[in-house]
Amino acid sequence: MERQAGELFEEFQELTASEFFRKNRQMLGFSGKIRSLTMVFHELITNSLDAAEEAGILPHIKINLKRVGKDHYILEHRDNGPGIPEDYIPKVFCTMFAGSKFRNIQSRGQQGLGCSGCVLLSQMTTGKPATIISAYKEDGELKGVKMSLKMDVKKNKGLVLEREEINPDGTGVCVKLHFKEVSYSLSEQGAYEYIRRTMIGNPHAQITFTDPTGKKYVFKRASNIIPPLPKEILPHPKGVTADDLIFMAKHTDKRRFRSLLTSSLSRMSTKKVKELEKLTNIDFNKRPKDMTWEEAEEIVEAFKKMDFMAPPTKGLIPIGKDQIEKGMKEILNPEFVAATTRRPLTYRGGVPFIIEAAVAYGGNAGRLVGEQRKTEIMRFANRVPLTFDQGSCALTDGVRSLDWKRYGIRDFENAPLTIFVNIVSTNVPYLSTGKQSIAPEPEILQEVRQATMQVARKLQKHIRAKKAAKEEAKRARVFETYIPIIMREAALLAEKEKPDYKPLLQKVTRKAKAELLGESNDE
Amino acid sequence: MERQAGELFEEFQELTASEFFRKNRQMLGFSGKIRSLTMVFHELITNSLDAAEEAGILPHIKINLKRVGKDHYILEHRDNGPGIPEDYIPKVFCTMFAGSKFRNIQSRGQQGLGCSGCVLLSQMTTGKPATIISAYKEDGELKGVKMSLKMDVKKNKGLVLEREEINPDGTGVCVKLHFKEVSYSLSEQGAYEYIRRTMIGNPHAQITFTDPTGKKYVFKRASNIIPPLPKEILPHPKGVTADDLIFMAKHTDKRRFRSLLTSSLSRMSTKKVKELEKLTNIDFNKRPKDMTWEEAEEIVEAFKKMDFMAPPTKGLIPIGKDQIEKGMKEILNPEFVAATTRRPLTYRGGVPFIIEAAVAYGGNAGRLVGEQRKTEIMRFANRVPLTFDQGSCALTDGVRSLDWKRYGIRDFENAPLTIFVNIVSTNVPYLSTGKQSIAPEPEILQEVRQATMQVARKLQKHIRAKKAAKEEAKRARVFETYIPIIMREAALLAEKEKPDYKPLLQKVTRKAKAELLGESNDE
Amino acid sequence: MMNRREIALQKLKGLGEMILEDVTQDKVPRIKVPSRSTSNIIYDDKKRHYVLGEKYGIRSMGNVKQIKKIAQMLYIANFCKDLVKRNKTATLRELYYVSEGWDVDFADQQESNIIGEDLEVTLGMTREDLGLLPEEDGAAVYGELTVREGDIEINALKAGKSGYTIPPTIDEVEFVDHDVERVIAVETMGMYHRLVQEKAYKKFDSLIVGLKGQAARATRRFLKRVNEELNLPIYICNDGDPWGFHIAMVIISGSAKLAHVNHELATPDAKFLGVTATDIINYDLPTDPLKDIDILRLKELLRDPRYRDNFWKKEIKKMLKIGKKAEQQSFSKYGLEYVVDTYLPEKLDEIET
Amino acid sequence: MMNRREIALQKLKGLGEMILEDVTQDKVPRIKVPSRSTSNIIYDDKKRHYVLGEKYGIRSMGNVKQIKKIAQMLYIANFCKDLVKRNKTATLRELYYVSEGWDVDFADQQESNIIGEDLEVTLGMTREDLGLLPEEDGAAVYGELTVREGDIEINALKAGKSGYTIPPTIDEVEFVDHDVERVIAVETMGMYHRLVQEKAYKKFDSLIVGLKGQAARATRRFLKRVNEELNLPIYICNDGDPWGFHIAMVIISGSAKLAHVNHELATPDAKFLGVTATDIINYDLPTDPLKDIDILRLKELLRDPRYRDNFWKKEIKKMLKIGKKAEQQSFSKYGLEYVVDTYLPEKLDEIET
Repeated sequence: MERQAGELFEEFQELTASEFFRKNRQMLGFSGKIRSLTMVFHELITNSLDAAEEAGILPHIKINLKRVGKDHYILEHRDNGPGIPEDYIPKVFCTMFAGSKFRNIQSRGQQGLGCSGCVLLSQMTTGKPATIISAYKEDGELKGVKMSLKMDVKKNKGLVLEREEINPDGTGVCVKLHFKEVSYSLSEQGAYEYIRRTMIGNPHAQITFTDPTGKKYVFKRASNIIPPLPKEILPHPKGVTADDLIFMAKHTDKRRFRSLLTSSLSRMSTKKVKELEKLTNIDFNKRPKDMTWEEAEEIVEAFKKMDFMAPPTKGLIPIGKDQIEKGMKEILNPEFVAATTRRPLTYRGGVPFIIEAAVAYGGNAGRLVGEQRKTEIMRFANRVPLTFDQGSCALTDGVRSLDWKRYGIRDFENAPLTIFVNIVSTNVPYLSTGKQSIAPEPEILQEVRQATMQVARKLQKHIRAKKAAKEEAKRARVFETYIPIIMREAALLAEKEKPDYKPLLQKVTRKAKAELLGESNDE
Repeated sequence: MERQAGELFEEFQELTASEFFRKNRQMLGFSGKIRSLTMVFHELITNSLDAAEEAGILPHIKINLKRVGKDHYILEHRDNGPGIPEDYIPKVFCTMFAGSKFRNIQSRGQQGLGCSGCVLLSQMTTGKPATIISAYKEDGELKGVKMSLKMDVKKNKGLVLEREEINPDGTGVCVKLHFKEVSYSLSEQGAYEYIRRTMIGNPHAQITFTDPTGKKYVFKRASNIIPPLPKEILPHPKGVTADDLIFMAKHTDKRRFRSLLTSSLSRMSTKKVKELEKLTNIDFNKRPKDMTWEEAEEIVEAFKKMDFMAPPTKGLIPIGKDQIEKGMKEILNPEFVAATTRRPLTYRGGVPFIIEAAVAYGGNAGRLVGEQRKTEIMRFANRVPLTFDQGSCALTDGVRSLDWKRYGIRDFENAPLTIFVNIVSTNVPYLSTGKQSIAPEPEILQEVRQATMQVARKLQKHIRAKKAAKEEAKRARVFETYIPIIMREAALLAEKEKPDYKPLLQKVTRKAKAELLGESNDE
Repeated sequence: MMNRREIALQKLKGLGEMILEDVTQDKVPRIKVPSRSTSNIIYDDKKRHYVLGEKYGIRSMGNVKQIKKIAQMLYIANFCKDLVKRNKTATLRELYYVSEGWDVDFADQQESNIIGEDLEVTLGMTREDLGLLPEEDGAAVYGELTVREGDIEINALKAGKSGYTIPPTIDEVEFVDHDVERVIAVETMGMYHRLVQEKAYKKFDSLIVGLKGQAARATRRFLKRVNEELNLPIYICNDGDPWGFHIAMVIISGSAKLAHVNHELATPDAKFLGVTATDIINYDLPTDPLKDIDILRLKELLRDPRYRDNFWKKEIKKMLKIGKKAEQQSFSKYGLEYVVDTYLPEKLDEIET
Repeated sequence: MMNRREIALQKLKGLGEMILEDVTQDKVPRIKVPSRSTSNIIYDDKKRHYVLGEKYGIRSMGNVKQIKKIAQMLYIANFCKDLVKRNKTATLRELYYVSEGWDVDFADQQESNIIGEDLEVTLGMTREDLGLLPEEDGAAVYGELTVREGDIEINALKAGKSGYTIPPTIDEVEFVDHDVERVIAVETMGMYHRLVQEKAYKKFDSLIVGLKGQAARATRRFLKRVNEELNLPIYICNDGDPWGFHIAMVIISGSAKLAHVNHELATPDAKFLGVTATDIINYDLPTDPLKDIDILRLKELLRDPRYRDNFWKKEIKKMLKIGKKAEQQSFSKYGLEYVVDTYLPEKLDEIET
């Protein structure tokens, strides 16, 4: 019954990305009812924020979540971004692996799977088409279109079911989707908490959210500054692999190695190419198309021996210390808050990143569980909250690696404490497609630790200062209390009269004040 | 500085699957040096075993791993399977999402990412082409071809660099790949352990492995029975979603709902369609193309109310109790082994699965750490070892949920114990793309628990029997020891002569034997 | 006294005879050992202390698990017979070491203690009757009491400030004369010395007994005998906490653990004088908060049949409510003499009228 | 006796006077408190016990952390002055409760104990001199010794089987008469009763002292006085383990913790009779294996200056080598009388010749 190869290959076929993800939706983060809905919020909010910022608009998002049956919801998500030109609407919402953010810039989303993933989930669970309204400017003129779309999974393409022109008031996109098998929850992993955290990471944004009970939450912006647009930055020599070089060489329009390198890599001056020439035996006048793997490897090896300036960081736009503090104050109303934005560093040799950390203490900081406030760690990557897989994340690990007792927090798990960590990078090293946890790159772990320590030290000072103030008042009363007692008892013991002890009292009080200022060496 | 939408979409582009995974190789399991190499072994071994079995050949795999530099290896993987017809070679090795196993059958791999993923990793880390030799029969004639291939990532296609016809001795595929940034390790997550576990899950296979030091390991097959080929099984009504029905309706060649349902679903007889007609208001003579979402949902709802036979299980081919025991004996040489293959069940309403479990105790069972043998849990899905993410896996959780003390294992972590669990299903619910852990579906968890309990009870009996044998010998001596003493002391106490106590001695000895046989109700 | 000794010898001998007889009659010898398990310890309302019920276990020579215990019991029986015959005593520890030379061994002293106790209940004798004495001495006694040990007379007012020490062999002590009207027993030696120093024995015509914490068997036997033979009321003044309560209660109603000998140890007419929760409030005593374990213990006491009467129920609940406990010595807050000058007279007045 | 009392009163008064004087002279009063930290506890080779060295701490009224301690110390001083004046005593526990009424408080009894001890070393007096007595009674004494407490004479042969109990106020006890040649002190009351029962006091013309474990201060003072005033040799017979060794050694050379009063408590001429490691071997005694903590303790003893002489070094090393320990009562292996009939005569013979 042995069979021939040809027979076995009769059923050989190729899948589209949409087919693949239809069978593997958990790879898009759509697993579990609560998580699925949170992922939808995440994808849509992320896209809206990115789009508004790229267009230089202060983001305002209005979300309305209606419950129409058990685990059945209608989501309306409206933003004030630049809108999407009509031609691109089906691609953005119905083609997987399609997007405008594949460049080497810091952005919230990056995979071209966000909006199309949401549509796929909607369609898989309800069969309903997606309704998209896009209002955008073309040559200065405001245009508007409303579309009803289905995804053709076999082709990984959108099908326009209906189309209608509309007259909009301003630019923006409104997405209306049906979902089943999802569930709205107030838990730490739920959609509400996702919005709350988004506000802390994006104090310039405003979100109005109407929940399934009809309750309307207005999260006001704490700042009017639109974060500067990140610039695309070229890869750093220390961060490229031979494969990257070959890839660049293949797709460049430059005519020599020399110009390929200076134009495709950052910090790669003509002087550096000369240095490179001395270190290798390669003819840098060769055409890029002729670059061999061995040459690429030789160049990468040479890079390792050379000194380069750190990668340019104009591509990295942190939230900024002040903005974070504003955001946390607005949302948590804490007794104390401290934030830090660290200087850029690199991991894996050349990928730049910045860590920002903050602590809020007291007030509404910490997560309320019953009567008790418990420490919460809010993780962000390029301002986007990371809600799942907290356990295996480098940000969590970094924060937990501190000996919090040394910073005045006795019971770390049960403190009125919100800890904020944001990693800013053109290339965030996620552990999996879900984009929910950060890989434990040693440089990142170390930097998270340093950043957290920095704000923890400030927290410690605050806690100490609170204690010290109490202490001072206490000491002042000690002498006035005990000296009269001692004189009375000493007189009783000696069976004599009490002497005048006022001069003594004055003397020791002066002395004790000096002590408090650290001048004493008594004892 | 507000910008128009059109500007922002200038850079809009679409990626191929290859490009996507080139940027996200961790999603293929290629993260970490040790894990990356293990994943390569996994993909290639899995493909070889599947191919040989499908062709009805007893698998024999020869692997040779050479180390040519720090973290730089050449892997030669040769099987005796049916080979790959020449036309398919570039697709199998250079196109992602291409494969022959997208049907609803139980197979080891399923995503069309295995071989192409290995080639992608090789190319990304070394720039070297892949060398493939395929020997296959065409119309009864043995053909052979040797190819040198590169993957064109932008096109998700293979480029044939060299091609040469050869004269093979027999069918089979030989893959030769270069890798950097990988590392061979003897650890639990390493390639060697992966092979060892593969042998336990596949006692009919033979693997010859030459490690980087030149040492040759021959893992002999413990059985000559090729597992029967799993049949494709149609989805079960209880397991389909409205989306699935719509998808079927769209791609069917049947002309009525009626025939669509009976031909696309298992356990869907004409009688059942009639039952369905009564439960719904749908006209089952309509053309499948006209099926609306509402109709699909109505049918799914009706299915929920109906009774169906359990899904057919001809598609599920377990390893089998005897085969597992053979495999474990061959590899672990244990003092005791017990295995079980449970009856098929379904999860999520209609996906059939079988759990197999085994324990081996004593001998080489358990993982040797220093001087101490520690319990190891070997997880398998369709015979494939799962090496990573043990912590979050339903199989691990099921095994650990037992109170092992009740089965005579006092210190579960530190016992000479190997526990084997295999889940057999046409649709294994993996938690992520890495295919390394099983989702905690309640039915699966429960079944793993039951299966493990079943073998644990046998283990308990074995441990008890060992103890009981010792006990018996001890009891025999008790009477002979104490009766003379008691008689002497009683006489001393009573200040009288000792009576003849031999009859008493005989009497109680008889009685005690009866007791040992469980007939006593004394005390 | 001689009577007890003769009974013991007779019973020991009887145990051996019973076994020999069974064997002669071709029966498998069995020994009935009254059960000391919780379910067989019963509070006897009439006797007002715990007694053993009717349940018993069987030790059969035909049972492989029980036969060794029979051998051990007979060995101990012979050892005790020898002690009683020679008018000697030994401690349980000595018994354990003596058993080194025997043909049956004991895993540890715990085991030999248990078999010894088995023998006690099987024969219905106390350990002291069998010559097995506890190591611990009894309480200190101060006051106008004269006893005779053998041919020596001792006056407990003239044995030193630390008083007459009740010996483990209290059953051999004879009461010769006394000139007191009551007995006041206190938990701590600190309080004992305070009462002696403040001449409480004179003020209250009383014997002062320093219990040294949980009362030893000899102390309990002494108090029972004083109560019954001399007809003196016994008052117990302990710390105001569950442990103090229970030290008193064990004297009054015996312990569950010694249910088989409570008829020789319990003094049901003894009275608890204080410190009560009411005292804590009335005298505004320095207190410590109840610990978790105190609260747990108090709640246990509420379920204990020995604490059934209203006085105890009220005081335990009150203590739980105020959540505080106090020591005897806390009366020193008002000066060292306060306890003798004020507290005890008030309490005695209350209890005796 | 009166002398000690007068000295105490004078010293207490002096403490108050010193403070008043400093204030009058416009100086910030400071009290020198001899240090009781490990570094100031020194083994005195001549005196053969631990003494306090020359180090001291300063309590300054100008120091915010120390001033409360001065107030506490003066309060205690006045309390003690009152006790001594009125010829009374109190326990540390009572002191703690009395302090409830004071203007300074103590966090717990631990604190008041420490300040009390500060006062002792500052004045160079023992606690007993200041009227502060430990709660615990001393050892039981049996044998031909007559003492006087106040106007009462007590014969330790006629105080009952459990003997004469050494009171905490042992310094007020007068030795009147005796007819013994030595003192044998034993660790456990089990062994004490064995020796009494076997008439060891007669056989060896000896006092029998039952230490009840670690010897109380009163017991140590008693043994020192018997040794020095009556010129009797003291022999200590304890369990053969590090704890038994150390109970003997504390009697012989005092403890580090009480370095400031060892000159009143240590009896350097007392001798350890057994059980030694050599005894364990020679008499083939039933043993228990040394536990980890025993081994640790034995190794500590080897580093302890009090165990410097060859006898101890040899016996400790031998015990470590055989890895076993034995109790006094283990001689019962050879019968209850063996310890008196054989062991003690042999050992006394060895040590006295």
